[in-house]
Amino acid sequence: MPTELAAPEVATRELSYAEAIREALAQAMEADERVFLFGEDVGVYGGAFGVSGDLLQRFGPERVIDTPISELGLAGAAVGAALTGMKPVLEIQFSDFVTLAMEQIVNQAAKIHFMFGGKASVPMVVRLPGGSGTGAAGQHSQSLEAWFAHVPGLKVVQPSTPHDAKGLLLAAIDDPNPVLVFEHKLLYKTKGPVPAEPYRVPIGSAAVRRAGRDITIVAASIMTLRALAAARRLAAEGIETEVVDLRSLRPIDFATIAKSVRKTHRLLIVYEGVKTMGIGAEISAMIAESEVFEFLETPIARLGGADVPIPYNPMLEKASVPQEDDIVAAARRLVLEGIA
Amino acid sequence: MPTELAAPEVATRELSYAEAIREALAQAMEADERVFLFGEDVGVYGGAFGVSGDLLQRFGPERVIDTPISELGLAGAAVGAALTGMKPVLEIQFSDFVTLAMEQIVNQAAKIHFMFGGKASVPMVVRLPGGSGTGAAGQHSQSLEAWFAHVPGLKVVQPSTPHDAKGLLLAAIDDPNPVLVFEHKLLYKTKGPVPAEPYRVPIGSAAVRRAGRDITIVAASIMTLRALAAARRLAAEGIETEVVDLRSLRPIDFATIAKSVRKTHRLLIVYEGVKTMGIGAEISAMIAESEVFEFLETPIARLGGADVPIPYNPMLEKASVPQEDDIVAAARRLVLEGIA
Amino acid sequence: MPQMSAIDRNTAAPERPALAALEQEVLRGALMKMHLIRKFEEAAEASYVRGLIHGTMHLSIGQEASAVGSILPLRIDDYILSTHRGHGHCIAKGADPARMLAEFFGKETGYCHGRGGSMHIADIEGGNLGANGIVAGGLPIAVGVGMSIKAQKQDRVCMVFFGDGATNEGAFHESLNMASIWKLPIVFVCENNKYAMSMDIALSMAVRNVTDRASAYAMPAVAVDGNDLPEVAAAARAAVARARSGGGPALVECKTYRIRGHSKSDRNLYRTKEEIETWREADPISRLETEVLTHQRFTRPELAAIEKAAQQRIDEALEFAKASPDPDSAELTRDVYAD
Amino acid sequence: MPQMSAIDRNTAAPERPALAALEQEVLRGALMKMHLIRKFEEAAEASYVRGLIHGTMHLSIGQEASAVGSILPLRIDDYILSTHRGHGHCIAKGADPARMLAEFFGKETGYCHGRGGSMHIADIEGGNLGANGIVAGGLPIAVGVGMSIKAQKQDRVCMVFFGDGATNEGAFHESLNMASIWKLPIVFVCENNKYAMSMDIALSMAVRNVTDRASAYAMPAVAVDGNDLPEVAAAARAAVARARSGGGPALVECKTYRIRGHSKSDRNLYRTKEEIETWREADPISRLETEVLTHQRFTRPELAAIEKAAQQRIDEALEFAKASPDPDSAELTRDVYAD
Ligand SMILES: Cc1ncc(C[n+]2csc(CCOP(=O)(O)OP(=O)(O)O)c2C)c(N)n1
Ligand SMILES: Cc1ncc(C[n+]2csc(CCOP(=O)(O)OP(=O)(O)O)c2C)c(N)n1
Ligand SMILES: [Mg+2]
Ligand SMILES: [Mg+2]
Repeated sequence: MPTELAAPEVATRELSYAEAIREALAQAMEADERVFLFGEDVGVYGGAFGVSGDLLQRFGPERVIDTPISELGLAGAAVGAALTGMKPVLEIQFSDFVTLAMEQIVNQAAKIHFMFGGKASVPMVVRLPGGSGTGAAGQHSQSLEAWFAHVPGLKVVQPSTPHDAKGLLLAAIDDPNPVLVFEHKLLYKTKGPVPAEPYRVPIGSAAVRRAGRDITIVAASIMTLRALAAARRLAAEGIETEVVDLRSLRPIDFATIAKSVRKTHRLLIVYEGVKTMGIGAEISAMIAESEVFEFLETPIARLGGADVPIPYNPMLEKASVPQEDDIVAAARRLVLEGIA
Repeated sequence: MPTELAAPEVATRELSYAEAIREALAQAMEADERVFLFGEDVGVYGGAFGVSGDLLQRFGPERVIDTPISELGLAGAAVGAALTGMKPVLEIQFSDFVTLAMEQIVNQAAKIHFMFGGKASVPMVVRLPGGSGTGAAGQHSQSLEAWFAHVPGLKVVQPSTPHDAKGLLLAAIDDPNPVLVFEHKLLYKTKGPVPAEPYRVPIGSAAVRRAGRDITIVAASIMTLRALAAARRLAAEGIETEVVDLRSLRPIDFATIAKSVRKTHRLLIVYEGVKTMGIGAEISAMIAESEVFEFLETPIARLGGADVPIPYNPMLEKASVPQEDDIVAAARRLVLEGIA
Repeated sequence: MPQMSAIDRNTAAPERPALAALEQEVLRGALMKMHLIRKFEEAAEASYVRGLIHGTMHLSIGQEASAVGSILPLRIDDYILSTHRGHGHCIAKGADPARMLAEFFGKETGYCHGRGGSMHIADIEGGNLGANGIVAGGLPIAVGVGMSIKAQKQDRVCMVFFGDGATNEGAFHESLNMASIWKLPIVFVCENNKYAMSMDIALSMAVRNVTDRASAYAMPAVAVDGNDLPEVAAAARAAVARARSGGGPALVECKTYRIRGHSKSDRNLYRTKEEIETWREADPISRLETEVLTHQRFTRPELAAIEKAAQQRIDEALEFAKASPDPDSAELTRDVYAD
Repeated sequence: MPQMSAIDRNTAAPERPALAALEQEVLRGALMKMHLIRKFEEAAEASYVRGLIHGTMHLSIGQEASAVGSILPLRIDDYILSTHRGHGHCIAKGADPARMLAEFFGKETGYCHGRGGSMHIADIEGGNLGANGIVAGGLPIAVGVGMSIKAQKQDRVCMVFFGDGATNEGAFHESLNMASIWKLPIVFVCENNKYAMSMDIALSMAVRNVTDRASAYAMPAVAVDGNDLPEVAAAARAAVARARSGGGPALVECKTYRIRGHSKSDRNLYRTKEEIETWREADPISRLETEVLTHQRFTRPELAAIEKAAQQRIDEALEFAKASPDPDSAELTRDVYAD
């Protein structure tokens, strides 16, 4: 019988996703004086999404640093600080603005360890609030994480729960490599159990959030929540869905996905980024070139963002990324009709 | 019997890939005074790879414009000029430097037509020399085209022959949308037939470069040449390879690929960009979610760049992207052993 | 010249040149536009509070003189490029508040057919090449517009707006440099409202004025009281004339203040109530009204009539926006590509 | 002080202060390093011509005084960030030319184990945080290094090199601004060699000097003859002392000239032979040698011995590079990630 898997910890204390991130930052800063947070309006404003909150008051302006609006310079500053003994955490106010910082992230941060023959490393973390659903339109709603999954030298994570938001961020701060943490704006206020002590969620491990035998849904970030809601509805129709929360986009936990698909023989991948060249393309291709291919009974289906900049109008905005109904429909189609 | 398909034109005149691009630029500038070329060292230097050559002498400094080193500003300048009646062609000296210009290309150029409700368009062209093989190491050898295939509003092409270099560039200049043309540094000196008169290669159409019944190789840019060389060797072993030259990465000509795979039942995708999240992921996923899935007899194989920044050492550099031998081996493995 | 008797004029103190330079109908138009902007934003704000508008918005209440004064010397065929705080620029350049509000409401009748929203309103026919959600995003675009004007040998001018915070972006630097070396017909208007979101300009740059940055590009620059419409207009007029006549770009810095929070999430933690109050007293609309009354350019009833007409136009705009249809969801991917 | 008799000293004209400030062993070291750089690059060039090196290279022949003079006041634990034209900085900071040449040859014994090549040589132990293939790429990194030094309360300094062309990148602007507002211990050294590839600085910026850009950041700046080692050293010394003592960043502009083409593809179409010749006469090495001879700081045989020692070291380096093993292709993806 499929069940919602129990949360991995027995914690009963609930925090919001934003609070969990803040707690991770605070614990990392308490434990290691090399850690600092910087970015636009992370200090006195408390962060555009309130994530840093009172960290300025608690850690002072030398460790919670308000900056000018200079994304490229800030990313470079993270590289330089990381290269010389610090552990910077940079907040890019909206992930869309990372377009200004690609040079430093991709040409410098990702490559320095390799290009310098392993002689230096760049333990920096970039936090990037992404995703649509806030009515902020085309330049403030993108899901660009797939780009970074294409770049050797980077790690990319995308937490879907408060628990993982804390644990992945702490793991990212520990990591000796540049790690991008794509947070989701709509998740900041979602609540969930979060252990009080510091803990790590390993980068590169997916989580089976629900067991099922008929179809595997691999989802990332907020889509995990929608997939779980869809799975509950599908269960009522007799379709037992296994939901895998991707969590890490680079590296991808192929073993967990493959294991699930071997069991269910069907795969639907759900993600918010534009479908074409989104993370689902890679997962589909990994399965299609592996020995799991033989276990597939149906085509591999992807549900991703429509081929459109995120529109302002709320109905259009919703229509541009997968919603619960879309997931239910796609899963049904795959299980009942065998088509993607 | 498989044969090398005849070149689509009966032209006997041969030009190099660089000369073909220069001819396209010259013909576009002759035909339309709105067209101009700008970028770093495109004028008196003749372009870092000699592509613009004598265009400054022929068209003068108002239409062939040497610029400061300001990639973000230049991309924005292309947007502004395109918005107000011009048809700018911007050369980014090495495609790696587009990392500095992502904001203007992705947030502005790609979205303006949509965000403004169709009221304005951005007919700009960006030429980007990409690829490895010149010993220029990690920051001058990347193949980043896949990123742009993820962005609605952009078009992306990648010519493999002098013929297509000219025809796709002229089509790009005609196009009312922003088009990125990824050229390959190692192709600039390759020669091939190029009709003298202006002509267009439609954006969004792949080309079957060789017919075969045993396996389809979809390749892009220089990999098409390597795939054709591999196909000749495979033919000697009795493996008949169909080679599809992708040419456009956004939009992808799925129909041509699907038709070929329906015939051969096997698919190998070869591209230079990093394998993970490279263009092969999307092609594989498109096939795996389509009805062509049922025609597949083997997994879908991808050969892409290794998960590494491009190394400086020439042997490592070669080992980091697919070579003819790798293609032969992968095709053999797929056809003879049925594994990717 | 204003229509008043010689006697009236004699009793009043002489007008300062910047005000005297504004003809009566120009001044009336400017007052009307400032009111329209204020009423527009108040209506938008109220609609947001009532849940009729989603998303966020960046209000320019208190900055109306900067928008209207800067744009006053522009012709209809001149271009502007605006910012996330762009309603003022848009209305000043002549856009229809009804279609703007419809855009705010996400309606098909909006300037962007509901696809863009507040941060992307563009009025191409009116020469507004668009608001921009990216800080400093319009600056490089202005360079291209300037190149385009020059290449087409037009006598147009491009005016690009940006905030104080935007001047810390690399795009600012690259754009001013290119505009200067190529002597492009661009007027750079910095609306320095003292803060970039929560970042005090005194903390974000080591110089006092944005104009202190212009010498790096050998660009003429002038800072003005941005809440003083006649001064803003005078500075803009000089810069526009210079640009139009081939003299190259110039920078105008309007020192102003945003009365509202940065956006809807702002709790004003970075500034004092007193500071806001001080600036409220420097309200650009009432300041100008007081002055024109003093100089008897307008009577109180005339001013009231202007304000009322503005309010009425916005009221109608609101009705239009509310009554307009939503976009058709079936047309989700319309206009992604031009053809 | 140099070891010469009082009589000798009396017959020579007095040394200018910048030269007098350099102790004998410092001066010897500087001369040695300038020769090492010159010989290193000549060896690299010759190896390239003979097909022993692939790729391209950016030679700094003619710019040695700028590299060596700037770095002279630095300590071993100070940091530098270098450029695509970075051999000089690397040697000046104390790197081993043998491991540098091995890197050029793509060998496992090279500084980057053959992974980086000329454009990415880094000597982390020696405080060289790396050359950079991206124009202006090192500038934002320097900001972070400065933040790091400050946060760790070290008395180190970070010196970042960049060309004239780099100052048109947005990264330049953002970096100087942040360094200035945060008073970071950074010395910005612009090696203005008049061209960015083919782009004459007179065409790429509207101001004459890069120092003219410093006022935008309220940053002290000085331009010096970059082919005059003592002057460069004096300017760098002042800037380094200021930065080290908490005085904040400064900009030093070294006016110099690259004698060779930009890279291997350069046909010198953008400049005249005469211009190159004029600058060849201002060769920083022979200029300094002439001066120290005049002042009898060194004898001709002493100078010849320095040059010979440099040549010998480079000859040995070349042998080392040639004899070194290639990387193992099986280790292609080694060091992509740290663990
Ligand atoms: C590239 C970029 N970075 C950050 C933001 C988020 N943001 C929007 S407005 C703003 C402050 C801008 O300040 P300023 O330029 O002074 O304009 P103002 O809001 O004061 O009018 C910030 C940080 C953005 N939209 N774009
Ligand atoms: C971002 C970026 N744009 C362009 C280039 C290509 N490029 C390499 S060096 C160079 C000229 C740099 O000029 P300058 O900064 O003056 O340094 P110089 O070469 O004169 O030492 C150019 C255009 C690059 N490497 N990086
Ligand atoms: Mg501001
Ligand atoms: Mg230079």
